Amino acid sequence: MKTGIFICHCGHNIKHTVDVKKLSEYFRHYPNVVVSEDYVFVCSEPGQDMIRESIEKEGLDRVIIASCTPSLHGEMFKDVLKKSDLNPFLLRRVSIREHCSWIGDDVEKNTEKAKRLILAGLYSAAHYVPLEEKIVDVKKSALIVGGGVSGLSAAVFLSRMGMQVYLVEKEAELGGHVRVLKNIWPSGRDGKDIIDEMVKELEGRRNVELFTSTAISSFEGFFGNYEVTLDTPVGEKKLTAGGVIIAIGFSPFDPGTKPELNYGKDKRIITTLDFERNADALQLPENPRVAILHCIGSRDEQIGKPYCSRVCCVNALRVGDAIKNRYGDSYVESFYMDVRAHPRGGEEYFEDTQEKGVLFTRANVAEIMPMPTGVMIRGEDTLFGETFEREFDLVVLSIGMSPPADSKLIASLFKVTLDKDKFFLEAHIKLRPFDTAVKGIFIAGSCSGPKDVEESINHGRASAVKLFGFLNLGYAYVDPFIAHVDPKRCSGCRMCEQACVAKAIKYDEAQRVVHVEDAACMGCGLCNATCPSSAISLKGYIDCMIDDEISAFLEAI
Amino acid sequence: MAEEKIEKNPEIVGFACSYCTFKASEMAGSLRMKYPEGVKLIQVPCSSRVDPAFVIKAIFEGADGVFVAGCHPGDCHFIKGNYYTRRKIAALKEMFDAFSMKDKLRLFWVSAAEARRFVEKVTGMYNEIKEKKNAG
Amino acid sequence: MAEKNVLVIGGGIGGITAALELASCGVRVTMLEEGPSIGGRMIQLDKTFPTLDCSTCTLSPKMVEVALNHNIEILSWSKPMAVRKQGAGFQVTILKKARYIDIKKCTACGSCSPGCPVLMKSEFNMGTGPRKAVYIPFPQAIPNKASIDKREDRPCKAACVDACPIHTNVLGYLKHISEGRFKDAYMLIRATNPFPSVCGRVCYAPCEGVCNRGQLDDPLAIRDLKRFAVDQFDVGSLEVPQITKTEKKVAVIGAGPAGLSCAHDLAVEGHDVTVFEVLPEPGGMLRYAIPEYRLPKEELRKEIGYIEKLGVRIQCGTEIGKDIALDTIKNDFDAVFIGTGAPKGLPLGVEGEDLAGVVDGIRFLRAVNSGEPVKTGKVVAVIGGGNTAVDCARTAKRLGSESVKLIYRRTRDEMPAANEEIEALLHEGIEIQFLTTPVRFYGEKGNLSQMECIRMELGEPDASGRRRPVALKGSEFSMPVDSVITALGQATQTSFTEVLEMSLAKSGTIEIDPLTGATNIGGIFAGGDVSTGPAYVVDAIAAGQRAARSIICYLKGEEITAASAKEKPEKLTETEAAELKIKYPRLERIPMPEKKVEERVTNFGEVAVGYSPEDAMAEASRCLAGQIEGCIQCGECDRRCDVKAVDYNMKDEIVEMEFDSIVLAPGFDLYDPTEKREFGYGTLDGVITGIEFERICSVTGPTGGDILLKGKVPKRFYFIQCVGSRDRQSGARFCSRVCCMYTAKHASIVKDRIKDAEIYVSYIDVRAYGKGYEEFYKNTQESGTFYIRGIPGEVTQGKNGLVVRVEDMLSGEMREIEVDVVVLATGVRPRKGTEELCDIMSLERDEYGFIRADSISPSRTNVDGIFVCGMASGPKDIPDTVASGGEAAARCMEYINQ
Amino acid sequence: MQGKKIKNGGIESALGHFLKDEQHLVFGFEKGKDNVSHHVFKDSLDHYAPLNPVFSANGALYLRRIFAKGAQIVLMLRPCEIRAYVELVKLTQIEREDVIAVSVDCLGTISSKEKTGNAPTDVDPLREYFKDPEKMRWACRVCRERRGVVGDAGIRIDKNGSLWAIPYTGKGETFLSLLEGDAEAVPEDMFIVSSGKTEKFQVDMETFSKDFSKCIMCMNCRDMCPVCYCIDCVFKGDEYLPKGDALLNKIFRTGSVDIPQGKELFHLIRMFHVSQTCVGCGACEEACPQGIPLTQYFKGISERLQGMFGYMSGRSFEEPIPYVTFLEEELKDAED
Repeated sequence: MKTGIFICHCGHNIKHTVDVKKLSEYFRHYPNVVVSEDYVFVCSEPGQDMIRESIEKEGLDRVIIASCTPSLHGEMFKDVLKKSDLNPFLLRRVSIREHCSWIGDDVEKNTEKAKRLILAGLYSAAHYVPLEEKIVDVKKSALIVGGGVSGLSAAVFLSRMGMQVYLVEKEAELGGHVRVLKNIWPSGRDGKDIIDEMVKELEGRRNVELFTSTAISSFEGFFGNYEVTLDTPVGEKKLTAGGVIIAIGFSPFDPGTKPELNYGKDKRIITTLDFERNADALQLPENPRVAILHCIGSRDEQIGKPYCSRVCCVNALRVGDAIKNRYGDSYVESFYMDVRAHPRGGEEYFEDTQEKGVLFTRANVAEIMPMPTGVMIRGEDTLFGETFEREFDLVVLSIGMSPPADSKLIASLFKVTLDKDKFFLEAHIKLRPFDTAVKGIFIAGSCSGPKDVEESINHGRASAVKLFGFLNLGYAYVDPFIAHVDPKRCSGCRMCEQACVAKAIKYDEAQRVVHVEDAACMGCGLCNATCPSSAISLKGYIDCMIDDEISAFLEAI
Repeated sequence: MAEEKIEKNPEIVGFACSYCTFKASEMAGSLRMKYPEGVKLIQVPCSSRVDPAFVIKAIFEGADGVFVAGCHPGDCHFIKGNYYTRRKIAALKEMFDAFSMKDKLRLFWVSAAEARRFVEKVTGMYNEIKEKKNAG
Repeated sequence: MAEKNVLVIGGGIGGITAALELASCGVRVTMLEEGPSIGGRMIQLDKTFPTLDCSTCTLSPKMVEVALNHNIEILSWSKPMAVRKQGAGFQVTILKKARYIDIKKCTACGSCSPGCPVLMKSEFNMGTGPRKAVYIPFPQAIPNKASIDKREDRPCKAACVDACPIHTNVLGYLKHISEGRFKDAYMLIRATNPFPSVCGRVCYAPCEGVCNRGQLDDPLAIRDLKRFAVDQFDVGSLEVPQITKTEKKVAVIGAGPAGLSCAHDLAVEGHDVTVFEVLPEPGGMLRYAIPEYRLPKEELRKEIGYIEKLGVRIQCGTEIGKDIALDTIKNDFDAVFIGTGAPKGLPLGVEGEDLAGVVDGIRFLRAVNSGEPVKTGKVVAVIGGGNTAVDCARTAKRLGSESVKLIYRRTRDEMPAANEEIEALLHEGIEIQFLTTPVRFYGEKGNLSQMECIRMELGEPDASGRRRPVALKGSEFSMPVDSVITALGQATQTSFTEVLEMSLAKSGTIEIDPLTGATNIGGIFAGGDVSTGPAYVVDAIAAGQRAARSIICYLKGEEITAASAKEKPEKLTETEAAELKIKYPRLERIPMPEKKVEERVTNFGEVAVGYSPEDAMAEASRCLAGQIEGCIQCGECDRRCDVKAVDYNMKDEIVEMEFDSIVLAPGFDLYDPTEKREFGYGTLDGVITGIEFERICSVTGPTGGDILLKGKVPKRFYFIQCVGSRDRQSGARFCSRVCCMYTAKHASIVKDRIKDAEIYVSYIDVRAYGKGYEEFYKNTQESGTFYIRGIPGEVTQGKNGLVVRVEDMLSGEMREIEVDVVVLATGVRPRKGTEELCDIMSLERDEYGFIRADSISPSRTNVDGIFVCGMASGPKDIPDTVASGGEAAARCMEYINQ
Repeated sequence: MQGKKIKNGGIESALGHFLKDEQHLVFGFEKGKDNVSHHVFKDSLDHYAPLNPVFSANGALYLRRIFAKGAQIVLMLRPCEIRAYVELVKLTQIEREDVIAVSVDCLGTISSKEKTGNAPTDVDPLREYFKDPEKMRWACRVCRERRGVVGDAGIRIDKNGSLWAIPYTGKGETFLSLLEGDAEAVPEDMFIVSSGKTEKFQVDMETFSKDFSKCIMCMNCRDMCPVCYCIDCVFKGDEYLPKGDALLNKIFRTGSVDIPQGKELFHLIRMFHVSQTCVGCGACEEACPQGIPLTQYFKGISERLQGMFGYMSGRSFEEPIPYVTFLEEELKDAED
């Protein structure tokens, strides 16, 4: 083994508190070290040249750079190795700046620590092997689960980009909840038009297959090559998809589960969804009295729905606005906790609705009682602290969104996780809202939490572009730092398989050992730490590397 | 002449996950925060990579203390890794407790921004162990 | 698919998302960022709601991803100037503002910033803390390179720096003093000068002579300000830097300013230095020639003490050539520096010079400065017109002589002594007899009694350019004197060099390469008076430093190179001066106070008293360089940069690029609540905005993550929501969508860090609409934050804090709550420059100035091919911004693949 | 609870009948001339003994990697053996399809290292014999589960000394169907009502080092441990116990290395590896030629570590091994 050690002064940053000369001198005589130099800026052009020359002249097969923290200049130094035809993964960076020269002032102690840190790099690098960024073939096709507005927008985008699209909808008709919305706020468009436009485009494309009344009966395989079996009305259909978008939407909250609302027992008590569907058919007196109740099935811990459904305040405003537009002299009162008119234009809409005469009462409604003359609402006004009873001709319940009825089923089929409310869980709630823990499986729309139409379209397209980015080349790079199984050592206990978050480990029934699907592995190393015989190991962080680093820190020298 | 007491400095080995704690340690360095040089870090992609065997090995190689540090629960870059870490390291701590050496092993959650917290945690650990070591 | 190019404007999370998505789809992305680093607003956040995970943790990997992505090119400090549609694509004119740092060379080592004397408000910290003019905005910056915030050209030519033999950073230390950072000023002076307290007193200040302000009114009192900075700091408390020792030994001969400066620089480099001095104490002329009233010995001792602290050994009482031979030294040491000065006084060469009562000025001063009992007569004549002559005369006066006269053969105009010294002399009642020279001394019993002089007149100029004095025949006259002190100049004493056959000039000075200090003998260097003949302190220091630099190279075995040639001090042209005169009205120099004559002539106490801090700041702020905002090009960063990445002459660039589509993500600003007088922002201490509070909480912020206001931990907090949102008065009817949640986040951060904090939140509606938000809000409420429905009427200063008057709409009662901090949850506004951006792209804006976007396809603008994402089209939280970034990327992909 | 009271010779005749099938096997104990030992019965159940008073090894050890297709095996073993079997099933080391695991109440055992001839083998004399608990192995005295309540079915001994067969799973029902008679309510009170309890294990490193100083690193303890299932042990590699060149390297680097090296390391790492699966049977100690009190340590540690997660090895087929699962809200005080 021929190791080259390059110790950076970083101007004064390292040299100031670390005796770099002493270090380079020390390692110059160390076994297997053929070059040990210190230099003012190893990262500068001449510094890089020095490394390149040493590799070429001395035939180095390991390069250790002791300088700033590895996250800086990492790629640059790798390039230096590449340019000298040395595998870039034979580079070891040792941080003697952030982790040594900057954290203490004592030159002697720092130099000793730096020596140990470099030694750890040296020991560890001895176990390095050349690694390659592998390439796996991926199918340029997508399975989209759910034919609502999110799924359809994803499908439209992907089909326009030339991908093969399979869209599966369990209902007979595409379009989901949006299809019934007659007047979508704020654009005022008819939901049916939006849906029909998208469906028409999809139907006209050769690279799209739409499956309605269809269920997914099995889902196997890994990122880039998922094997899917569909249960269609015309029989079983097998297909291969490179990636998946789950866009199965939501279930409207069923107010029937709250008996005090008396929903379903009196036709004068309806939901916002009922109102959207049948507003024209409603039979109301001349100057109707209408009550609108916010937060039905939301912000309600008692029924296990502690979350805010995000869209219902605006839905409630829509109802108030519509009634006021139709019956100028109506009495419309909205009972709310907070008016969350947050979307773009929402606040203005809220103000306009108030100006049109809709009353907003901050209240807790205790009961809704159908009476012969009207529906009685009893509650407490939380601003004035008074209880009230008022009679209305119509009560509209602004219902929230519940997780899709089959979220559990779909989650277990695709081995992805649900959150505590049974919506789908994002890999990161803010920065990776479309990813799941499983590579190549994305989520979009309301299935990960309540969203309005605009947001759902947004989501559909955004998750689609993400999927497209993964698959568009027809191949994908695999990070080299992934787990690897030595089948001779594997006992097949499947502990790693159970623990693996990415679901990248697969058990081979015949051989009774596991193997790793390279493309799916995230490289966390949990499997390695779980395996008692380390038959599965994480490349770049194998046991002997870490064990030797420990030794380097501690053993007598 | 009174014998001069030689102060014994402990050796602490820390396992730090790349995404949170190691980042915090980088920031601690770049903010020129000070902590004892007896604290040395081994970078792992995720705290869940830490095999309890590493900890045991470090102790038998002569470390006075070992810590495992990762992202706060729920913030793992690998989504769930640190929940497994928590189970394993908690169990190992229980085992260390049975051997009356509980204070040698610690588990920290330090996010990438918590440079200060990182320094406080490691310095606190170092000082406590140092005190014990020098007490006899 | 042919390669497509997309321009993404804005490097915040929206732009980052769009860029990464596009890049992953194989598109070449150019990302324009107006500032020095991408990261946008999100990187400024301490934590993000509702998970309270740290913003840096989540965002910085994304930023790194952008930096590493081969399909993305980041242009920082850049913005579009013009956009023209060209077919389906766009031609864009981009302004790349000069960074003044070569990013190819910069290694982000951070050495530059600490030295920079210009403090500016940190944009990253929202002005809650300062940053330097040369800076890396935050540790995770991408690109991780320094930038210099140079906004205008310096009005003056910094002639002072060029005039100074050691290139003292005059601009820099004046800037520090003008802003009250006296210690920083001192350290900056110290960086290039091991004898600040000496130069602050006795330097001949060539800087002042060329000071460009002198062309407008008066030159700056540069030396006196140096003296002021020095007085603010005790050299004794200066910490010795960490030095890595080398194995090399260097001998320095002569402990004068040249030798000690050389020793200083060599010691810092880690060399083992021994200084040999013939006299009993180190300091050379500084110690033995300059009188106490000009340079107190104690000051000098401190400066030398520090050099000793660096590890330099000073061996006094050792004469080279007598106690040790030069060749022995050459053999025992790896290198040698000779700085023995010019210790011999020149004889007058007239009859009677050997009489008792006629003394050589140098010897006279040395005796006085050594504390030997020196007696001068009642009537004293000092011969000469230089500083030494003046020193001798003033010293004689202080020793009690009744009449002291200076005899000079030319006129006042030709006197080489410093003008203010002559002024002081006259002030102290010493007469000068010009155009006179002694020709003979008479004595009785070997003691001086009379001096015969001759009158002179000025003839043709001589080689030095001064008019040669010519004796007027027959003008001889006599005057009675008790003592005569001759101060006609000095000569070197270099006979000890003979053993090595060192080449000497006719005058006896050692011949050296003036750029490196090398003598004709390898390993031996020389400098200062010994090679130039008598000169000034600062020249000697420069010579010592120059030789040290050469010795360092020599010991490394490197080629000895000359330091870069000195620029000539430049004057303002007349037009420039005239323009500046208008711009900067006349301001007279503030004189440094001196002791009264009666007080000073009786003793050796220091004459100059020194500035008061107020006067010093006022005087320093006259400096023309200090009149501008941003970098003053003082050169300190350049001096500190080992890779020479600084380039003050870099020019802004304008480039033309073609793109297939454009994605806009310029982001947002926060509402400035100053106009909301009732909340007291900007007038009451303790009223801050949410984003300022965010910075105060952050580890990378000004307090390192401690919640501190004026150094104290506040206990009582009041958060006011909807400041500048849902508010017609401030022109914003819209809801800003993030303030409710960031307030809840702030409250929970406070609860977490200050356990006994008292927290109130005023709200209209709590809009916790996102995933996990409601639960987060509930938690905040349950962990002890008081939510009050209603927005306060006013915030006033009370006795023990700020008083918030608010009507609690739930209880109907009017409350007055006393708190330490009021945090205003300010709403969102379009980013400054959005209007201009829209204008050059013909984009429509909505009534609030946000970029108008389609309601169903929210990334579409009125121009086909230009898409918008993030807050630019209206308030969004982070998940919505990320979603919109993705959506914009999708639209953009469709557009460019049509 | 329903079960079947076993008539005299009921087991023998039922299982004897079961063995008629070529593919059927019974793994239990055989009464030999002067000893009782593990035995696999193939054609008949001659000399079958339900109880074995001597503990030499844990029978589950022999079951590892039984993936036979078509064979049907009935295990008639001690609860500690069945528990080890259950753990091995979770670890995919045994195909559960092929096995019916019946745990038989254990009245206690003596060590194989003792004179074994004088311990009785039948239920009643054995009950009498172990009235003095000092005669039992320490592992049995403090056994967490001596009742036949684990596996697919159990054989319990009631107060009168009669045997009862009780099913716990579908497979248990199959076993029960082999027995004659009808199911009836099982009496509430059995002979063994509860199990032993160890005190919370506490030791210090000094004692530990002393106890293990005799270790010769023969690794018999590992080899005889029923749940130490790895095909390839980490201690075969050089990571923890350098050998050959790796050892030489270490010696050159550090000056000297104790031989045999890494005793403590070996035992502590193994202790952690089996911490969730150890059934406390004491097979390791039986195997130790040096008489190291291994059971104390391994049982002590594993009970503490299992207790943290409310886990008990071998109690159920469904409980996942704690290290491969987690709860988001747990171990709040784990962080320092």
